[in-house]
Amino acid sequence: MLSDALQTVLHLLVAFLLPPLLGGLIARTKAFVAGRVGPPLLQPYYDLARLVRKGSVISKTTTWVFKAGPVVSLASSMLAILFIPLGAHGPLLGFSGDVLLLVYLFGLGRFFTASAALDTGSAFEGMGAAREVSFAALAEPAFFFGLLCLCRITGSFELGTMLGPQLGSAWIAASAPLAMVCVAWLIVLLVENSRVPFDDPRTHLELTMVHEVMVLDHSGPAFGLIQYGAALKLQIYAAILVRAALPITTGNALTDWLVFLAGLAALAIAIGLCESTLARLKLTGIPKFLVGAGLASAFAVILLAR
Amino acid sequence: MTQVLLVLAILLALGSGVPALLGARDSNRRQRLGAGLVVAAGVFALCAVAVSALESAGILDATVTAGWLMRACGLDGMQRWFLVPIAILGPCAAVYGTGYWPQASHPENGRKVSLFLGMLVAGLMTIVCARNTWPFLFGWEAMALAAFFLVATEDDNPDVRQASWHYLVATHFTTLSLFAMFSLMRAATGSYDLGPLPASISVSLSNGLFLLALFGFGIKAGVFGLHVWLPGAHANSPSHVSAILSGFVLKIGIFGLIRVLLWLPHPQLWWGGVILALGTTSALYGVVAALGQHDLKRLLAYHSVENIGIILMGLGVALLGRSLGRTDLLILGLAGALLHVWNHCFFKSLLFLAAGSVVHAAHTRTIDQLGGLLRAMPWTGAAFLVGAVAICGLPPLNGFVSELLVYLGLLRLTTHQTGLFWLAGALAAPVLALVGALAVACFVKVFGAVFLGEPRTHAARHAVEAPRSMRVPMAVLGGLCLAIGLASPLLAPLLDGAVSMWTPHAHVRLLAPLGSVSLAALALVLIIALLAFWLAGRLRKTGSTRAVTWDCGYALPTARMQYTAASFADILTSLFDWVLKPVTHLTAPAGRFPRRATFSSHVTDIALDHAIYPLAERGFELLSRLRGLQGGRTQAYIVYIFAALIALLWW
Amino acid sequence: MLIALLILPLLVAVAAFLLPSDRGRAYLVPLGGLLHFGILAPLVAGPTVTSSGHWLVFDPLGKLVLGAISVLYLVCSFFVPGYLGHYNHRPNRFFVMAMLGFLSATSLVILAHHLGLMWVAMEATTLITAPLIYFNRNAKSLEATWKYLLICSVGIALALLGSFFLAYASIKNGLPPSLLFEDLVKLAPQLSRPWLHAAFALLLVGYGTKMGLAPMHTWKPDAYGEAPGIVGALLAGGLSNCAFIAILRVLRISQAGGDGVYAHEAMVVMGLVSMAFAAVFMVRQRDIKRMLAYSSVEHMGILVLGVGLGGEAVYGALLHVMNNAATKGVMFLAAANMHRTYGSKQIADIKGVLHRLPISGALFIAGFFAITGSPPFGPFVSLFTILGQMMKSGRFAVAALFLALLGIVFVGMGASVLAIVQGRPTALASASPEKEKLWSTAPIVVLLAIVVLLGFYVPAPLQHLLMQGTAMLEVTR
Amino acid sequence: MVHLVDALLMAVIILNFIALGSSRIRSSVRVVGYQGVILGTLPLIVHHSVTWRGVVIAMAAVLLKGLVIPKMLEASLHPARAPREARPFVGFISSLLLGAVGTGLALLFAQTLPLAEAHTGLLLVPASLSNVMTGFWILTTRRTAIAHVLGILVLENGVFTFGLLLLDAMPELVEAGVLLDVFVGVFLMGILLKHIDRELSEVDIAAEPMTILREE
Repeated sequence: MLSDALQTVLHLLVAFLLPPLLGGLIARTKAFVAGRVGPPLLQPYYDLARLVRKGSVISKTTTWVFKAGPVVSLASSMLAILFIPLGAHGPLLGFSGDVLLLVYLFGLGRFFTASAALDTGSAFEGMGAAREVSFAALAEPAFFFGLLCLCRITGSFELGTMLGPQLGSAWIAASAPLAMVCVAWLIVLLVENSRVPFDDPRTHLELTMVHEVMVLDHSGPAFGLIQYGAALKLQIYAAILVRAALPITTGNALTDWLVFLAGLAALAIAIGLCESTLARLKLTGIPKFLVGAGLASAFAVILLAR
Repeated sequence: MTQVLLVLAILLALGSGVPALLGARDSNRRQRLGAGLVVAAGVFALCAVAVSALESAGILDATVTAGWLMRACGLDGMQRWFLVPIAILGPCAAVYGTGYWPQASHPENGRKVSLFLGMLVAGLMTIVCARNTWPFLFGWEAMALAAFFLVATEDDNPDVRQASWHYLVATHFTTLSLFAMFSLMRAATGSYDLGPLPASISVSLSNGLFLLALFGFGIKAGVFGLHVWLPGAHANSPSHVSAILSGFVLKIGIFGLIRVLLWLPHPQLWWGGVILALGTTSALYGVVAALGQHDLKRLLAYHSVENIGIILMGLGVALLGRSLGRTDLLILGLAGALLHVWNHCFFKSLLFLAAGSVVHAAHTRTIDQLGGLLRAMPWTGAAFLVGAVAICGLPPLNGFVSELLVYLGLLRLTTHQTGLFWLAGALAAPVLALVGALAVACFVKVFGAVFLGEPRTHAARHAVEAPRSMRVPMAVLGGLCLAIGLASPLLAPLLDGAVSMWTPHAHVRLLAPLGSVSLAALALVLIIALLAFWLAGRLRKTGSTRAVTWDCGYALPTARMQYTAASFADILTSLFDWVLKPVTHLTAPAGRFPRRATFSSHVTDIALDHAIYPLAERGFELLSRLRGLQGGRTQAYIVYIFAALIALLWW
Repeated sequence: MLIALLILPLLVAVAAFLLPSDRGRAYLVPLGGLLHFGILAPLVAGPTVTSSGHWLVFDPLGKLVLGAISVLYLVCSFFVPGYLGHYNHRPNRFFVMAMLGFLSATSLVILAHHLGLMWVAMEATTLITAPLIYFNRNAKSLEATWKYLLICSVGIALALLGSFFLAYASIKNGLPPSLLFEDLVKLAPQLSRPWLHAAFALLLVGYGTKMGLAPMHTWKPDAYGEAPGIVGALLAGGLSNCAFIAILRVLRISQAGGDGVYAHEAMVVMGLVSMAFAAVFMVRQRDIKRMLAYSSVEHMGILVLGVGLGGEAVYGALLHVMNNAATKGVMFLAAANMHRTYGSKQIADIKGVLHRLPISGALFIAGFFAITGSPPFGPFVSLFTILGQMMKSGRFAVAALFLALLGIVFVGMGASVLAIVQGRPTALASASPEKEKLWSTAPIVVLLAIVVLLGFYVPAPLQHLLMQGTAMLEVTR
Repeated sequence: MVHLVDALLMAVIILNFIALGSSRIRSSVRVVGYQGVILGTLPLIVHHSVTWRGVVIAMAAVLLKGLVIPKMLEASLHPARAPREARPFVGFISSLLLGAVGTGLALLFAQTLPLAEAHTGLLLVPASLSNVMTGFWILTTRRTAIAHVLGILVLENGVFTFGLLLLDAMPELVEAGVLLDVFVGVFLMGILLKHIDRELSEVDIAAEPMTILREE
């Protein structure tokens, strides 16, 4: 059996060290589908280490806001992940209403990332920033209606409880709404983390990018912070989605952890498969898709009213 | 004692413009003296708050006041809560004014601004501490008229004239509905003293009073549909005036609503529903309309509509809680609304002051003519950034704390088990989240377009930082935003005092995680500091070079290539064009050698341009048709006389 | 003493006739005003004075109204020498005599406690103000004077018929023939009801014509529009109130005769109709003085409305007599200053008064806020009191209409007032040599000070008089 | 006595119809003058006790209403320019019909008012109201200013007729005052008529006179 202290250490390790691995797994999956060998699983770690050691090129136009972008967005993600339960293990921090802190921390990160992009004065980065904040705004209701479903089902506003053991039994009573929430959240995850079909991190045309174009001018350690922050963010969304979809609490800590990690891996592979098989949506089609996702999760809430 | 201090504060504020009025048109010294008087008034008001708090806690007994004065004014928990922000904001605006609108450079209207600014502050203070209909209405009109003259400061500009006219009509309709409301209340209680109405009054009277209060105070607060005066007035007045308008004049509408709602017996469930719905609509409309604006101050003004919406959402939850008998909803909703009153007061006035510095430096309010000001104006830029982060409700600043309380109220409403009222919460909360995200989009747009990147015009390129008299008030307000974000539990006693007016012995901290929020905010600040420290260290170690912005290989980027604010918001505004109803003016390029081609677009106000104007036009048309009655013919006039006579005899 | 109030101004008028110098004659108006006020002040402070034979009685109602008129006249009279000096090419003999005669005639209307005598005095005021309205001696002022005389003559003839009806109401039932008010009030319960009823209708229409209640107000915009500003002030603040007090006196008889419900309701309806008419014509009004005239119609409506409502609204209405008189004085005198400077009274021609004539402009806009019932000015107190009575007696429809009409009037008047005071002055006005002088501003400042004072505080003696006056009009059934 | 009074009152009513039906202003002026004479003498017939003050006032009334005022009005008619015709809005036949209707209505209204025993059967009230109505018709259907003055005079004659019922109640002083006021009023109007005559050109008279001051 794992002791509490050990679990906490494990929790911290999973929270802060695991995230880049998800990216590696996705890349690996895509390579596999494409019939390539692909980069090693740990490539994201190597990239980070390289970036931290590299020198930087900074635009003459920029001010301190440019550097604050990566710092604040990473800091908000780092604080946010402390409130997320990883599998059956409760979060490290929590209070009633921390779910809102989570939403607004992402908002803070977004604010500074987009501002940093605008600080360069580049038309492309401005375009990216505009897309980022617009799509995120439209994704917000979808995410939030889902949270509300969980609040109503569990009667709590604390992420640890909302995604806690009660959720398992709730699936039996309210499977349809919860399923809809999971679908909506998958879409939110893909949007917020700039995945296909909403964005394509591997594209080479700045005009069509969303997230990547915002960070075009960042380099060196600052870019490292951005990459790590993006990985953290993916991990947070993934952890929430996995827990909502697989609310299994066996009571055995080791099993619970394994279930969670397996869920994460499955999600990463699923994202990889998505990216390999789907084409990118037309840019103007994205808002419609997001509004649709929002309506779906609103419908989930209304289903609860029966 | 409290009363004496209050009267002193009000008189000091009221008279603060007199030295300037009696002096030369261009005397900066007199103006500074006036600002000093307003500061003194603020200090006295804060002292009054402290004394009354001590008195009500039983620590101090300093009742030395005559009876009539005790009946005329005083401070209970709610009044204390509302007096503090104006006691801070008034002096800040007055001091700012000495740098922003010095009489020496505005001899034609500088004295007017000084005089009415003091009157405005005095009026606001009077309203807050009034306990009787007469001082309330006197203060109300002093506030309303002073604000009118301030809005009309530059009355040789037609835009200003129009804005001041809209404001004046709106505020007079408020006054008239207050007349009706107060005289009805007097009829019910038999006294002009303000206080709870007897439970013996009928439900329909109570409903009528609710509607009157909602209409009257709603106009003042700028609730959606009644907000028509708000954007123009805020945009066209001097910025320190806009700061008070947005920071506190709107809140006085909320103040009135909160007080009257408390006094009304038979609270109906639909009251809360209506207010919640209005709040949600206002919040959403405010932010959407703000996204479409090209004028910096107009944009901020629409955000006031948004924030008033958030406050009303809290108030709606509180009312629903009151009707449902759920004290927790009441406390959270009301505390959220009240705290947001403070917060909005501080960050919005901070934003207006910062916007004022921008206007002062660059002489334009058009967002797309600014840019890159952060380098020339680091303090102003930082102040604006603080305000922007706060208004978006982002941690670690104050906006988050109050929005959290409102959210908690909504979420608790969502978990209410009986009936279908919980759906109201379930529908409102995600809208609030959407509003928050849209606000982020909007303020990224503004901050980016105004302060970041390259200057777009000559004026923006040659901007200079504001003088110290303007920076200090901004620093005070910004500091307050940060302080409330980091140490909200310190406010709990004062907030409890206010909330206890609605439900006795309220303890906000039992329901709201103020401590945890503060800790989280502190942790966030700490993490940011550590990361910043690390990044600075790394950058120093690995070295960095300066280059032009990477523009996909284009080597000579110019400021005109930057993404404009209008383009930035286009995705969202085009999504909402059914409510913004933009008007476009296009001169298309034509011919082989096209000359000048232009394109411009501006969004209209759905209530003003698509409801009020057409309606008023119709009404005036109808009245004009009756003008023939006075057609100049004596014969007709004599027919009128006999017609009246026959009607009276026939009766 | 009462006779002195009537005779002294006439004596001064005779002096004006004899005095050869136009400049010197102008100063007789303030002299007359001072004399009148000097005699009046102790009388107002003292108890009710009755002349032998009870034909002249100086009762609380009379004290209120004549006091207001005397103060207004005194203040306005200091405006006269400067004003006439400006138009020094015009002979002013008849103007000055009429001004002084006006004082005498109005005093007689208010003092008279005999139905017939009051009528005679009222007709005298009409005749004596006609030359004042015709002061400008052009086609427009001629037309205005003509319409004024004609319409008021019709009205006053009907009032005479009403007075006869009232007298006949007592003869019909074999009562001792007396037209003294006190006797009529005393005998009222025995009066013939049909005659009393018809008499009230005739008198309300007749004196209502003089007062300027709609729809009999039609002469008002023309007369006020073409008369000099100071005459406008005196007509709006003085003469209208004389007619008002005449209606009050008749109302007392009607009340005592048991026909009070009809009388009150008729006044409520008439008041609302007047406000409505005024509202219609104040929206998009093009002429500043006509606008003030319609405002006068509106406020006369408010006066009868208040009295019609009864209760504390009567107090409000009586207080409103003072407030309206002083505020109208402010607005008319300020408008006169603008008219002189801009050479026009068309709203389209007057711009930027706050820049060109800062004091007059500020006073005008303050007067506008006062007259539309904004706190902290006097009219607010009276309007709010009247509104309070509506709510107290549960007449919500009347209250709603009242407030809505006040709103429309505010919008209509405000648009014009702001168009005048805001903006940049026209080139023509900037070129005009006119300057703000002590005589052209100080009287207005004094009047505004009164308006503001009445907003904050009703002095004890005035309060006492108001209570007495209200008690006189209390319904006794 | 009563028959004499009633006969004179009938004459007054008939004069009303003549005034309504006549097209020439000069003859209308004279008609109103005759009315004045009759009404001026009536008090002496109606009054039970003749006092010397009553006689003086009656004489004055006859003089003013029957002689001075008509002469003054005729004098104000500019011989060359003044309109000879009353130029009504409504034709003379219609005017007469209207007058008849008005007189009928006046009679009906008079029926609703109870009279003292001494006065029942007298035509005073109907005649008075008929005059008021006639005055009203003249005022509202005629275009020229002088016709309006006549209308007022007829109206006032009606009021004066009613005053005959009150001879005991009305002090002579007041009666004199009323008379004086009426006279001064008409006198002023006469002066204004002269001014109007001077101000208005032929063209103006042909159009609608005195309607510059109005709301558009």
